[in-house]
Formats: sequence, structure tokens, C-alpha cells
Amino acid sequence: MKHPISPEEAVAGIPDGASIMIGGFLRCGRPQRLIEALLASGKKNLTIISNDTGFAGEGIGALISSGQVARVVASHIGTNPDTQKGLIEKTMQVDLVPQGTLVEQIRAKGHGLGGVLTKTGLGTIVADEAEVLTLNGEQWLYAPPLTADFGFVYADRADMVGNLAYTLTELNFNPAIAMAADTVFAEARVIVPVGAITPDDVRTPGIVIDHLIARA
Amino acid sequence: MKHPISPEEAVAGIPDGASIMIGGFLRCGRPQRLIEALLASGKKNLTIISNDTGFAGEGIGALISSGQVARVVASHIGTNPDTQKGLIEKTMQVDLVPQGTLVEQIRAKGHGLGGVLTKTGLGTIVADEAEVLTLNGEQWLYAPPLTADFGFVYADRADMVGNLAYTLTELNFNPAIAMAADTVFAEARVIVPVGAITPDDVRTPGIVIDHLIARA
Amino acid sequence: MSKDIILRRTAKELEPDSFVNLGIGLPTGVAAYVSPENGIFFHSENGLVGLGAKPAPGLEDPSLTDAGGGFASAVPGAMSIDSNLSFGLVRGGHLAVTVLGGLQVDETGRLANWIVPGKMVPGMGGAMDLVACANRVIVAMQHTAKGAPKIVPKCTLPLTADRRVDLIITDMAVIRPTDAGLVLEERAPGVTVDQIVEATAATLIIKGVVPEMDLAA
Amino acid sequence: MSKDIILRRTAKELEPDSFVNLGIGLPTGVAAYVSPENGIFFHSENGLVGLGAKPAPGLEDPSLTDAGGGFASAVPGAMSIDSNLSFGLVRGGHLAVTVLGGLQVDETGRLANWIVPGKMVPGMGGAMDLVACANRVIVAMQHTAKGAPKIVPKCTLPLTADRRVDLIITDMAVIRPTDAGLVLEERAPGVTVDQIVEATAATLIIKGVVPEMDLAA
Repeated sequence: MKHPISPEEAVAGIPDGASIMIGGFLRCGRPQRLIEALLASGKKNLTIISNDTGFAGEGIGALISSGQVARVVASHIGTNPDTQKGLIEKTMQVDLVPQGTLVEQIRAKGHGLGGVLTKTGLGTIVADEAEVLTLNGEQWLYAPPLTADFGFVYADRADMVGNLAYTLTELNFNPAIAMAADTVFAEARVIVPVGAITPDDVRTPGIVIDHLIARA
Repeated sequence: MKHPISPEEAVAGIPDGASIMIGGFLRCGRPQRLIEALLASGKKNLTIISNDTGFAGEGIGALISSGQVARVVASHIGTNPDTQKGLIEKTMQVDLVPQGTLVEQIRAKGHGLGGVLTKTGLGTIVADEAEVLTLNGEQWLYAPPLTADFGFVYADRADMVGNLAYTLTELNFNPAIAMAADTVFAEARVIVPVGAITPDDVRTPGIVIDHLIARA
Repeated sequence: MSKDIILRRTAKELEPDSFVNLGIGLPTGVAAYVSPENGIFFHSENGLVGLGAKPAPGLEDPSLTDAGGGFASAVPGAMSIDSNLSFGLVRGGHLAVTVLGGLQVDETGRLANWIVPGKMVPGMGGAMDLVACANRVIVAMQHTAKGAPKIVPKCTLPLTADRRVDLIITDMAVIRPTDAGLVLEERAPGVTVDQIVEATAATLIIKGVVPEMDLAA
Repeated sequence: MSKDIILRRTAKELEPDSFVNLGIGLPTGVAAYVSPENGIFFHSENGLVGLGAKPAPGLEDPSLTDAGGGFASAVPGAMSIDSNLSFGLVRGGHLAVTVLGGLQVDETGRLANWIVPGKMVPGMGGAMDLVACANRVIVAMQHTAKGAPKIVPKCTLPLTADRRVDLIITDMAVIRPTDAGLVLEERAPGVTVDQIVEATAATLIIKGVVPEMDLAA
């Protein structure tokens, strides 16, 4: 059984310089309360690993604007001019990764695999910074597992065991991150009694969740 | 929309010598009607890729007993003395693969990945027949993607689009196989109207299913 | 108007009951030209098989968005997918067609559509996976950008994938990349071959009379 | 009786609220010695987090089985998992403990438990993943097989993993593999150190007085 904590308590233990994986795709399925608490905490030199960096001044975008982020690993920053500016002016390290590779690198870590072998990026500038392996006569781009100190995930429903159920397009990177990060905080729309989520509806087992965020 | 076919029609197009992935774990989540039709068809020299070979004379075990199987790729044959006998007496090729590696090799094929990098099997006889790669100073056993001409999967519910929903421990290898085999036949407990399985409950999208098996 | 030609012509390339991805921006508009009865399932790489039309006012749901972050709907028979399965479907060869916009396409049929180094750096998002792995890649774009040709002898921008795209559909022409080079297959209504050649920096292969696009629904 | 000692002693190794896999055969019996209130979730590698007891007669469901193929039940808060997630949980280091049977364990703490070449070839099933990747591996087995020691100087059977197991619990003793070798930590009630040494082919490190197992619930 988990003892739900507040978003403020959750981020209190995050040191400056920490790496944090954040679920969500733009505004959808994003752990907004955790992000806001991280913003309010003023923690610095953070590495954010996420599909995107949201919109300027909002959500992850607010963390970018506030200068709390030293490094971004993302697949798409087109919705946030601040992140693009940071990349162009080199005020921030921004690593752009193909979306399918990024989420599979996260899964590789969570599933104890040694990395990802993909065709994506072969023959492009992405391959210039990667290892290309020849296996059984075929070329594959190798991408290593991605680790993070913390993971912020959002779910539609959580139970007190920490089991998570998602809905519609809120899944995105959340299930992969829940398996991968060292310490995982789960923010849910609602917390329901144990048993209220059927075994078939749970997508993330509570045993990988470290802390549930209490209701607002 | 799919036009459901009988198990007999499904296996009619399978040539001697074909490779077939079969979902299920012992008796659970196994596409029994497809297996029985394959048995009745008398198709020969088959390669069966499955977690196990069931029990002697029953299900996949009946295919083994009838001599229709030339090669087995499985993780566990302990419940079927016939398969063990075939391996020991070399009347059949039996490739034993760790369960987690086997299902991940199937997923690799279905997901367009170049194979699996795992710690499992390192330092054992499994590694003698595999490639061991050193990546960023760490050793990993490499297992290639697994292909099959046909896939037999079982689901709890299917809709006419071919979407599949599973229940409890009937999932096992079925979702991975549905993505991986060239031609996939899906046998379900019931076929329900389109829309009767919510988007959150579908685990296998109909677009990867070639043929639905009609109700008995 | 010119956009309408691109969308209408592209829609005719999509086969019934197939699985199709439409890129953010112009390609998204193709869906409006596809009849719901033809059984096409649209892939939304952020997490849906069976993307439907924009929801009517009042029916927007923040739990259901498209890859551009806009409110979306789901068709009957839709499926929620996480990003791993979403890209497994792409990389695994399950996607029949992807329609994407382009910044440049060159004589070898290579596409550049994700970055203008130092100027516009949105990132590749799902584009690299889509172009490298979809069974068929259609580039749907304006023929020129501010008067400058986008179909060029060799891409000067970083490539999206080392793969020849299958078809280029613009407001002026339909062009098919082949081993021999770019073959001009169709003209937009009222556009002459000379006008197309003029607006194209790459060499076009022109065989006999080039027919006008059939844009009938 | 001897089996009861193994199960009872092994149950005491499991921490509240942890995630535990019990191998097919003897280890499965450990669950009966664990109070449901302590919040342990049992992993069934065929597809469940939260395996419960055998169902009462009449409540068997062919959709819910354990890794041995027997009818099973699910505890409140259980989750259905496919085999990919099942072994992702194992390989990814999410499993606190696995308890497995053994054919041989040697002085380096290596385990052989999946094959007797030419004689018994059941296959490794999930055992190789479990031993290679679980955070903690406990071997729970009879001390001898038909009178022959199973704890040997060096495994003659093929290894399950190149990993030192964390603890060996038998009907006679608790033994901890260490850098220095196998340390005899506990005796079963009424069993002497001499009897244990006699039944063990490997060298045991014996420091001072070896206490009797505490088997109180």
C-alpha cells in the first residue's frame, strides 16, 4: 500500500542536477501538478527527458523559460520557441532523438535490455553520433538504454497499491517511464480503492511505482 | 472489416514446411480450434514457435505426436515427454530459448527492431550458440528477431475490425505473435460488434490481423 | 485552392481498409477527403489507431488529442496505444502509407523535412521513423516555397531518412521518384509542363503527353 | 516434514510489500506460509502480478492459470501482464526475490536447475531470466537427491546463469554463498553440523556455533 504524498513533498527530495523523465505528449497525459511543484521548487541544472517541451511558458515549457533546465532529451521541440532558441544559441544542451527510438530507449532501461536496434536514423545526421552495428549482414543503428533519477507519470486512475490505468491518448510515454526511472512518482486523475481497477485494465503494476501523489 | 473464416479454411493455405507461431501458455490462451484444424489437415514438416509444446497428445502436443512437426522453438517442453524424446533421440530439431528472450525476439520482429540484447543466458550454454556483443563496455547476449509465415493467436473478444481484447493470463505470447507473423489468424471466445470493445481495452489492433476465425 | 488540389489528389492514393499516417500540418487535411465508409484507419503517432475528425464544439476531451496537440475524436473500432506500440506499428511495417510534408525532395527521391540547421529546429518527432519504415511514403507539399523550388537536384538540408520516397504530390504536379530519376506523371488542372519544369530545380523525366490529375471524388 | 522446513524458513526471507517470484514445484508452496496481510505480490511469469491461492473447487477458471498450468486466483490489486511485460519486470530489476529449486549448487554459488543433458530436457522456461536478473535469488531444495549431495564443489550440469545465488535453503541447512565460499549459517532443528557436512560434497565454511533455524511464524 502506498501513502500518497503531495507534489511538494515529491519534489523536495530531488537534488539540483537530477535527471527526470516526464510523461505526456504536449498537454495530453502530462503530470501537471508535479511539473508545477518542480517549477515552484526552483531546482536547477535539471535534465528533462520527455517527448517534447510543451509550449512556451507552460508546463515543461515553464521550466525551460525559468532557466531550471540544463539539458533536454526530446523528439520534438517545435511547439516551444524557447527550447529551439536554447539549442541554436547553445544556452542549453538539447539532444533530439527520433520519437520511436526515444520511447524504446526508455523501455529498454525499464525492461533490462541492452538498448535498441533500429533502422530509423540510418543515413542521416542522427547516425553520425550513434553506433551502427552490422548483424547478420544487416545494418542497425544502436541506441543505448536511457536512465533517469526520477520519473513523473500521469494516469487516469490509480489504486492504493499504485496500479495505474490510462485512457485514450494519455498513455504515450507514461507506461515506459513508469518502468524505467529510478524513483517514480505517479499523479492520477483519481485514486480508487484496490480492486476497482480490474487486472485486465491495469497497465502499470503498482510494484514499480514509488510514490502516489495525493488528490489535489 | 474482416470476413470470418473457418479454422479449416485458415489452415488450407498453409503449405508443408511452413513456420507457425502459436500463442498460449500450456492450455491457457491457446487457439485450440486452429491447432485442431492443423492437426486434421495433416500438414507436415512444420516449424512450431511457441512458449511450450503443451501436453502429450493434446493441443500442440498432438501435432508433435502425429509427426507433423520437424522443428520446435520453445522455452519449456517439460510437460511433453514426446518433445523431450524427439530432442534426445534427434528425431526433431528442438531449439530451447529462455522465455523472456523468446517473446522479446518475437516482439522485435513485430516492432521492426534488429533483435534483443539481454543478460539472460550469458555464461551458459545458451551463449555458446549466440553472439555476445560488448556495448559501452558491457556484455550482452544478442538474439535476432524471430519470423514466422503464420501466427495463431487466441483472444477473449474480437470485433469485426479484428481488434482483440484479452483476459487474465490468456495474454502471454498472443499480443507479440499478432504483431510478428506474416499472416495472422485470430481465434476469439466471442466476436462482438465494432465499438463493443472500448479503445482502452483493445490490446491488438485489427490492422495487424489478417483473418478472424468464425464462431464455432 | 492549391492546397485543395494536393489534398484531393493525395486522398485518391489511399486504399480502402488500409492503415495510414497523416503528418502534422497540410497532410492532416487529407482525412477530410476520405469517406469514412472506406474503412481506412488513421494512425495518430501520439497514441491512437482510428483517429477521427475534429470534435464538434463542446465535445473536446483533453484525454484525446492528435499528434499536433489538437482535440481529436476516435472512430468506432479505434484503439488507444502507448508510444512503444505506436512506433512498433510504424517500424514493424504495419503502416501502409504515411503522408508527410516536405522542405526538400531531391532527384534520388530523398526527403528533408525536419530541420533547417541554425534556423528552424523543431526536431524530427516521429518523421524519421515514418519515412524510414512505412511501406509507402507520399510527400504532399506546395511545389515551391516563396517562389523557390523545393524539388532540387540534391537536398542541402539534413535528410529525414536514407530512403527513396514513393510519390510527390504538389499543387502543380504528381512526380514519381524512380531508379532513373524523377518522372513527371501528372499536371494539376490548368498547369503546363513548362510551368512545372520552370518551378522545379531538379531534372524531370517527361515521357510523352503528361495527363492532367483526376481530382473527381 | 522436510519440505515444511524449507517452505517455512524460506517464507521468513520475504519482505513485506515486495515483489516475489516462486518457481514451479516446491517453491510454489512458500506462498501458503506468507500472510496475505503483508502485502507481498507474487509474480506468475505466465502472466500475473498478484497470484493468489489455488481456487476453491468450482471456482476454477481456465483463463487464470499459474506457470505450472494449474488453476490459480488473483489477489485484490492484481494485474494481467503479457509475457513481454512479465519478463520486462524480471530483467528490469523490478523483482525483489525469486525462489527456485535446484539440481546442483556449487562452491561459487552457481546454480544448475534446468537440464540433465540426454536425460531430462525440460528447457529453461523462465529460470534463466529469473536467476540472471532478479535482485535476489534463493535456492530452496532438498539437501540431497536420493542420498547424493546436490551442493557440490563445481556444477557438472549446465549452469542456469553466471550469477552467484544469494541463499540456499534446504531441509538440513541455510547456506550463504560468499566471496570466500559457502558459509553454513543455520541448522535445521535436530540436525547436526556433522550430518550437514556429511551430506554436502562442497566445502562448507563453519564459523563458531551454527544456530538452529528459527521457524516460528
